[in-house]
Amino acid sequence: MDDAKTPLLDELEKGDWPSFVTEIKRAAKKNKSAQGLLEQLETSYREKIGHWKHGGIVGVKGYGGGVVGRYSDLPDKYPDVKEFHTVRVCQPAGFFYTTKKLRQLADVWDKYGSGLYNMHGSTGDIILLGTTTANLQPCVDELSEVGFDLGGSGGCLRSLACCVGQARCEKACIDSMDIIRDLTQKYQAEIHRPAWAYKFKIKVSGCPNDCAAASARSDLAVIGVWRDSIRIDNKEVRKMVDGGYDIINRVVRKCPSEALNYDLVKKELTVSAEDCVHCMNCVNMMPDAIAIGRERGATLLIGGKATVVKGSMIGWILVPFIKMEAPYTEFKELFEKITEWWAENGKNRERIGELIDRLGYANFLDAIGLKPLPQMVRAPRSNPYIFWKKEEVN
Amino acid sequence: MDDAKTPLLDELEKGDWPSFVTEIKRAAKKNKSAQGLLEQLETSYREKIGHWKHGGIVGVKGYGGGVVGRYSDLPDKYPDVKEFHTVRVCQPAGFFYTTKKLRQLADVWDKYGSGLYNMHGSTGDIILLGTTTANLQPCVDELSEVGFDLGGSGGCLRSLACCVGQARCEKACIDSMDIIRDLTQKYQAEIHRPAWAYKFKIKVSGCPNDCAAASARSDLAVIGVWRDSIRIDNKEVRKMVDGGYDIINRVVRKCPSEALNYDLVKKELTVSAEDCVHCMNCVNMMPDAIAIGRERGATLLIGGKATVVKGSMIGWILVPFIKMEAPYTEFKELFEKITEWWAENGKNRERIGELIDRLGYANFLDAIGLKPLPQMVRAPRSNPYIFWKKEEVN
Amino acid sequence: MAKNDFGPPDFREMLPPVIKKNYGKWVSHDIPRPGVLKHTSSTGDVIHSVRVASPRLVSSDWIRDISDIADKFCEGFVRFTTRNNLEFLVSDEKKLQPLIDELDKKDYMIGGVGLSISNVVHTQGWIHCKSAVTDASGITKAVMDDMVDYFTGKKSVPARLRIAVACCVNMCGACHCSDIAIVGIHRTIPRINDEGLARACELPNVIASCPTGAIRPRPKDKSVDIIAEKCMMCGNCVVVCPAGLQIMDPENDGVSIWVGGKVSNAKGGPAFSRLAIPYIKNEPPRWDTVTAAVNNLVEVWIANARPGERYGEWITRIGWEKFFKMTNLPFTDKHVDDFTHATTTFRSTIQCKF
Amino acid sequence: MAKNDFGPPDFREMLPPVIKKNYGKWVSHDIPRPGVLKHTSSTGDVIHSVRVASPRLVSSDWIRDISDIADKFCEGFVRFTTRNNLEFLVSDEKKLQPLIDELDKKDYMIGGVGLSISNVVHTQGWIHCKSAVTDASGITKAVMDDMVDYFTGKKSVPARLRIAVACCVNMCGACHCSDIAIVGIHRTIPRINDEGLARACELPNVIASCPTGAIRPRPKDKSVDIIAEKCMMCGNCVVVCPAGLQIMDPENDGVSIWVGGKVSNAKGGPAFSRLAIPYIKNEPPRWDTVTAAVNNLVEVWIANARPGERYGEWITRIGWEKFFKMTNLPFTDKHVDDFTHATTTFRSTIQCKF
Ligand code: SRM
Ligand code: SRM
Ligand code: SRM
Ligand code: SRM
Ligand code: SF4
Ligand code: SF4
Ligand code: SF4
Ligand code: SF4
Ligand code: SF4
Ligand code: SF4
Ligand code: SF4
Ligand code: SF4
Repeated sequence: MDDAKTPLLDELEKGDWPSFVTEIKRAAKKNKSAQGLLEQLETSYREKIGHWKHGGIVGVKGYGGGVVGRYSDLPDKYPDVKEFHTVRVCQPAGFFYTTKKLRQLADVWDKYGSGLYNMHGSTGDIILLGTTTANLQPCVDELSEVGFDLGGSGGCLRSLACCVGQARCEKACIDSMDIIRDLTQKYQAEIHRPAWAYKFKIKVSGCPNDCAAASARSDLAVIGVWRDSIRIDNKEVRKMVDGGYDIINRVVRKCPSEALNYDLVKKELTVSAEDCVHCMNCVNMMPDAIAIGRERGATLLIGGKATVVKGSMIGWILVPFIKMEAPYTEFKELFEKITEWWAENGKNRERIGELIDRLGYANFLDAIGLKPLPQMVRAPRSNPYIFWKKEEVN
Repeated sequence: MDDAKTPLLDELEKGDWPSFVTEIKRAAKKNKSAQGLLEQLETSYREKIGHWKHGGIVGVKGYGGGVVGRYSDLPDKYPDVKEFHTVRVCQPAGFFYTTKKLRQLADVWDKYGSGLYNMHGSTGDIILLGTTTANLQPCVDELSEVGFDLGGSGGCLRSLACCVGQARCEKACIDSMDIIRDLTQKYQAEIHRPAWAYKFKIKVSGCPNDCAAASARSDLAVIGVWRDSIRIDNKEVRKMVDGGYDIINRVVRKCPSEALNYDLVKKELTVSAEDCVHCMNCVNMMPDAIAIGRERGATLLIGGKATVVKGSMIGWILVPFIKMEAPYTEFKELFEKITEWWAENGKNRERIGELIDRLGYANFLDAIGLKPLPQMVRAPRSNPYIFWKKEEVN
Repeated sequence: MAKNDFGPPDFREMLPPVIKKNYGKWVSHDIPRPGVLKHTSSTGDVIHSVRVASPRLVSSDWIRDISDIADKFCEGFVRFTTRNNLEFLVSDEKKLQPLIDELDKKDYMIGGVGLSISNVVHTQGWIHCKSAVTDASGITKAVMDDMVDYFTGKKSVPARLRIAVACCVNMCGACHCSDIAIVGIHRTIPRINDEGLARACELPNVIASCPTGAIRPRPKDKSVDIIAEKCMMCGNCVVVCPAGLQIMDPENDGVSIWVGGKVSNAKGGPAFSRLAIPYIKNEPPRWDTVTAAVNNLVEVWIANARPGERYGEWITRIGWEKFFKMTNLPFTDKHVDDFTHATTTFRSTIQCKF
Repeated sequence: MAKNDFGPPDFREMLPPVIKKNYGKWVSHDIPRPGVLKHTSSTGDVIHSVRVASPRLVSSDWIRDISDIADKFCEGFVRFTTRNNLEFLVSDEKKLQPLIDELDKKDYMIGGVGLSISNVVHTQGWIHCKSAVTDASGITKAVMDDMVDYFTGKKSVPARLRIAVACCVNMCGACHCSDIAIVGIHRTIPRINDEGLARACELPNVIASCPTGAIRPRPKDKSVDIIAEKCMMCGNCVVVCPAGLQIMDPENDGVSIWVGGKVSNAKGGPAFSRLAIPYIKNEPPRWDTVTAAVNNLVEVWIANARPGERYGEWITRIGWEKFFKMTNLPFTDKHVDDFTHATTTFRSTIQCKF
């Protein structure tokens, strides 16, 4: 069949980087919908246009989300991808797997779906790429039997994600994986049954390096930090400097708050702990000589999101320092107050950051019972347009 | 008379700083309206409220502005300031005076007004504080006889102002005073007969120190600059360094663009001219050792203004470098294009900066025939909300 | 018949001969003593400028007084600075000391040069403006009485410090870009006079004047309502419709204090002043609380800034959290921006000091 | 009967024993060879992680393949990174070289560690999304083919460089904060299908969806009009009303390229990516122009940045005017912001390079 030829996509099997086309072809050998995908995709490449559309709402029993419905707009030409819904399966925290679990997953998906995956989606889910409406329920049922539950989609708490944290990183100030695990278990209802006007995302990074990119893409970011002092081992410092390391230009002058001082005579690095803003640079640059502090917790940032509608936002400080110890009660209470206020006041498709922008950060803080702090702002307001409440004046 | 006592204002004659109350009292000895002002002001101090209001529009023949009408809201109590209009008299460029001119001014004002002045108003005018409607015309007539003309008020080009520039400053890259003089003469009609929807201000500073505060408070700021290289006299540098001057911390590390290098061995300061952003700091810090370049002109900034309505704006780069040589033709053409576009598109009480904000800087540039340049922005856009014109696409 | 449109006196006729001769030829300057500038020309000529404080609001007597002095020592020339100081320009160095002696004798205050706190740029206040929420001249006098030693150079400052005072949020001056700015503010919403509004104001203009959309029409009265929660007391509607709206409130009006702005491009570029103290009540005649607050702001800066470090530069280095701690000022909901660009002022990084 | 709401597999059951034992006890790491991390615990234990490139879109075969390898060398454990790479976790150092040999033999690509260009974070594209303006997987493949040496460590970079691709302005990923971001964009306004609109969409929702207020009702047809000058082709209305609005335009759709964003707090805090190239047309299958453009952006940075200097940090130091000069890219009207916070991006200082 001529249609089955994919000269354009074949070009993407050339080159050294692993090829997604090769993967689709491997699946296509066993699976008609994967073959359908390949063919429709070739058409997209030829026509420079996508061929997917929304259709009816699809889902599975007991869940309001977790499935993204998708239909080909060329169903007659590509009947095998007429329905091609994705299933968002919630990943284990930190993306760790036993091969047993992976194989169980593959077995179910080979049975009910395309045999294609995104490992992982940008939010963190395992994305099972493409199945029919009819197969959804049995697929999810069998997934549950091997221990996989759905992730989020729609106006819900989206699947949480985190960096590898204490599992394999010396910089982790908090147990990012356990936080995700605990919250995911606690907020199953919020994840699975969308009840809000738009999505809400939480991501956790163990330290300010933010390897989970939480501050850019979670409405509520939890970022590990310490509040005492970095620990400097000057023996190791000397070793590096004697080895020719340019400590002045790579470390001292790069400290954003001028908190570091290197005594050229004594060959001694010292820190003014109260001035350190915990940026991680010195710790990153000299991992054997400088370590994070011992009194650990997290900074919470609120409002991170992508472009739509008001433009991108990078999360800003909500709580400069919070202890994050299981069962994370303080955090949970705060999270619930935040989403309650958002649910009450938010408009359709309005993220928390946009709502705060619309109603005022100070009002939001007041509503959730937090005091305004200078750490929350880069700088205080420059315009004199201050609101005063009736009760503040005579 | 009890009313004439001013116990509150008397408190402001104490202390070492020269007292405006003393000045009002000096005038009040000879002038009833100054006495009225003193008394009404005492009332304001007692009641913590002003006592001025707008009334009918006042003016003089041939002029649409230059006078700010003012009426007491306690005319019965203070009949001498029932009408108390100010006359804005345009200052000579650079605020230089012969004592003869000052005395002539005082003679006229003693005859027709309160004998009180602001030397100078924030825009730069001589403010003659307080006269009656009836006295306006004769006052202005006699002022013109001694060589003083009105300044601007209302929707006009406001009186232009500048720093002392080449008259007494080694840093002046342009002849700020002559520019003001020339433009003021050329645009008499624009200054005197308000034809726009709001005010427009031009200020000129001879160099980036901006001693006229032009970038903050003029719609169009002209700020002198050079485009070749600062000139370093290393003999003088060495003298200062040998004298103990901390050139590294005060100069080299403070250069915002890392353009300076000091060779500790050779005791030599060098500059990477292409990296210098002309901030003036090194020139300011070492005036005997470092001088501005020789190829001089100005940077033009657009949009500076105070708070109302959209919030304050600091002017931003419109033209990175323009030669400013008499008769300033290029500048004048540009200014006229700018005000034409503004007059055509601006709403009531909308400054040029606000209009540009509303309609888009790129559209404005296009309208006045300037090419967009990276120097105009701190950084390019971060949102993907790009407008494309019909003629740009297929 | 009077002429029109002839413009101000030509500055070229206002210049002392030494300036005319050396116009554009100055090559360097120094500060031989506090309040005095000495500029040297490439021709070898020298001019001394003696800077003297002015109350800005002056009388004809004052003008004649300074003219007398200028006649005696300065060949009949005098100038004012962009911050309203007076400058006596001395061509003949021999006249410098006698001039200074005369000024001292007559109690003129010499200073404002170099590392100093120069004159305040301020506005009309209750002297002349209908919008004045406070009196700018009074505050200026009270604050500068307290700052005199920093003007004269008796005490020194790490860098120049510019104070501005504006009697309302129109900020006639450069309050929005000053090291320390004192700005009159309202704290209650405009009161509506239906009759005046109906009589004298255009409803669409009144409604459009509000930056926050807080005004809605009440057609049956040909008047408007103001939605209290949306009104941030800017007074803009009052400017547009003085007959129908009244915002002055002696009980609740007062001043706010802002810090860290500047206009020069040296090192960092121009910067906005930012809110330090949201409200201090009007306390004429000497605004003691305001004066003390400015004193505190100045002294903490002097004690902690590095040489050459302007106010905003200092705060940027130490961080706002430390600024509020060191100045012992409360940080409140008022400090958190909620106007158009609010989100750009939020701290989008974990970088902070605890 | 299936259970609901039980959550994902518990990570504690997914961890190799050495990680379980040393959880929270790691004290340092180094990079013994490109693509390999060695972490050391306070207990003295060590774990090696071998990072391998993944196409992200994988088949069941691939999953089984890597499982086989993990069974052989890694006690049956494997993990993925936040950028979709695969990590083989080796507890037994003796198995490290054999694992690497096997990976080499089977053509897996080892790298992405430390100073490298790691995997691209990208989105669905024509593979699955109805909003896709371009194909993210195809661009990723083409660009990474070109960047392979920087992934494997054969060639070195001054600092880590993160590339992201999003197929529309929704930017599902972290495009808005990436060193280099490639984003699909439209350049023509939505076309209106009156019948579909009337049938399937709520007019008020459609109108409210537009960030610029470009949509106005046309009640007689129960449809809308789009004011062309106000439409910036964001596609938001199309999401809200797919039946009535169509924006896909194969002739004019394409991608834009953005630079200088990041998320880590090291040195400077997180930063937005900013427009470098407004438009390149879609050129499937290998997007040659895009690939060349990214190559140019990367090479100029490598040649000029200081050690440790990330993309945005480099641009901040040299200034955008120099960036455009060095990369030989035109600066156009498209680069000048005109959205909500536009004025905050204008250069409010004279500081610039000519
Ligand atoms: C699958 C995924 C992309 C991928 O290839 O990885 C994805 C796919 C879609 N995203 Fe997303 N988003 C995905 C992660 C993200 C992220 C990244 C993240 O979560 O860390 C973002 C940026 C962060 C954020 O939330 O702002 C993101 C920002 C958006 C937006 C813009 C939201 C905004 O406020 O700016 C939309 C638009 C919308 O919601 O209508 C959107 C909408 C969509 C929709 C539902 C559009 C649609 O209606 O068709 C896409 C469905 C595609 C499909 O066919 O499955 N997606 N989306 C990611 C979810 C997989 C997962 O669950 O793991
Ligand atoms: C007299 C003066 C203050 C002073 O004591 O020096 C002044 C006084 C007034 N200004 Fe001003 N402005 C004065 C310089 C300024 C400046 C400074 C400057 O020009 O360098 C500014 C800030 C820069 C700017 O233009 O933005 C300034 C920004 C305003 C504004 C806010 C404009 C804005 O766009 O934000 C208003 C409000 C308005 O126009 O309605 C305003 C309005 C007013 C009015 C006309 C308010 C009114 O309707 O009563 C004041 C008249 C007071 C009176 O009784 O004379 N005045 N005004 C200054 C003019 C004297 C002169 O001609 O030399
Ligand atoms: C006389 C005056 C110009 C005029 O036309 O009247 C003037 C004159 C000089 N200025 Fe200025 N500046 C004058 C207002 C300003 C202003 C405007 C203002 O204050 O409203 C500024 C901007 C202030 C700001 O940034 O907020 C200003 C920012 C500077 C700077 C930059 C300071 C900085 O580091 O930010 C210098 C350079 C320096 O100090 O070395 C400077 C340097 C100078 C020099 C040294 C230039 C020279 O070589 O002659 C002059 C003597 C300065 C002195 O007083 O020590 N001048 N200077 C103004 C005196 C005002 C006064 O009475 O105090
Ligand atoms: C494995 C991973 C976490 C995970 O849970 O999967 C990870 C792991 C480590 N990161 Fe990361 N980072 C990982 C994604 C990130 C991300 C997120 C992203 O790229 O989307 C960031 C933020 C990137 C940004 O700013 O745009 C990130 C910013 C950092 C930084 C800060 C770099 C900087 O200077 O800005 C460091 C510190 C360093 O490099 O010294 C760091 C350092 C590290 C260290 C060295 C931490 C440690 O001591 O173990 C880990 C090995 C790094 C390496 O690959 O060389 N990691 N790291 C992620 C690997 C992704 C990949 O496959 O390439
Ligand atoms: S965010 Fe910090 S703790 Fe987490 S992996 Fe990165 S460096 Fe380690
Ligand atoms: S962590 Fe960052 S801020 Fe703190 S001392 Fe190190 S470099 Fe400086
Ligand atoms: S702006 Fe420059 S030229 Fe003008 S007085 Fe100030 S320092 Fe001199
Ligand atoms: S003028 Fe400013 S930018 Fe230029 S070299 Fe001197 S300090 Fe650096
Ligand atoms: S600041 Fe306000 S009150 Fe003061 S003069 Fe200007 S407009 Fe009038
Ligand atoms: S005072 Fe300002 S905010 Fe309040 S109603 Fe009037 S214009 Fe609107
Ligand atoms: S970026 Fe746009 S097109 Fe791509 S997956 Fe996300 S929503 Fe779909
Ligand atoms: S594409 Fe965007 S800007 Fe254009 S009409 Fe639709 S929502 Fe509005």
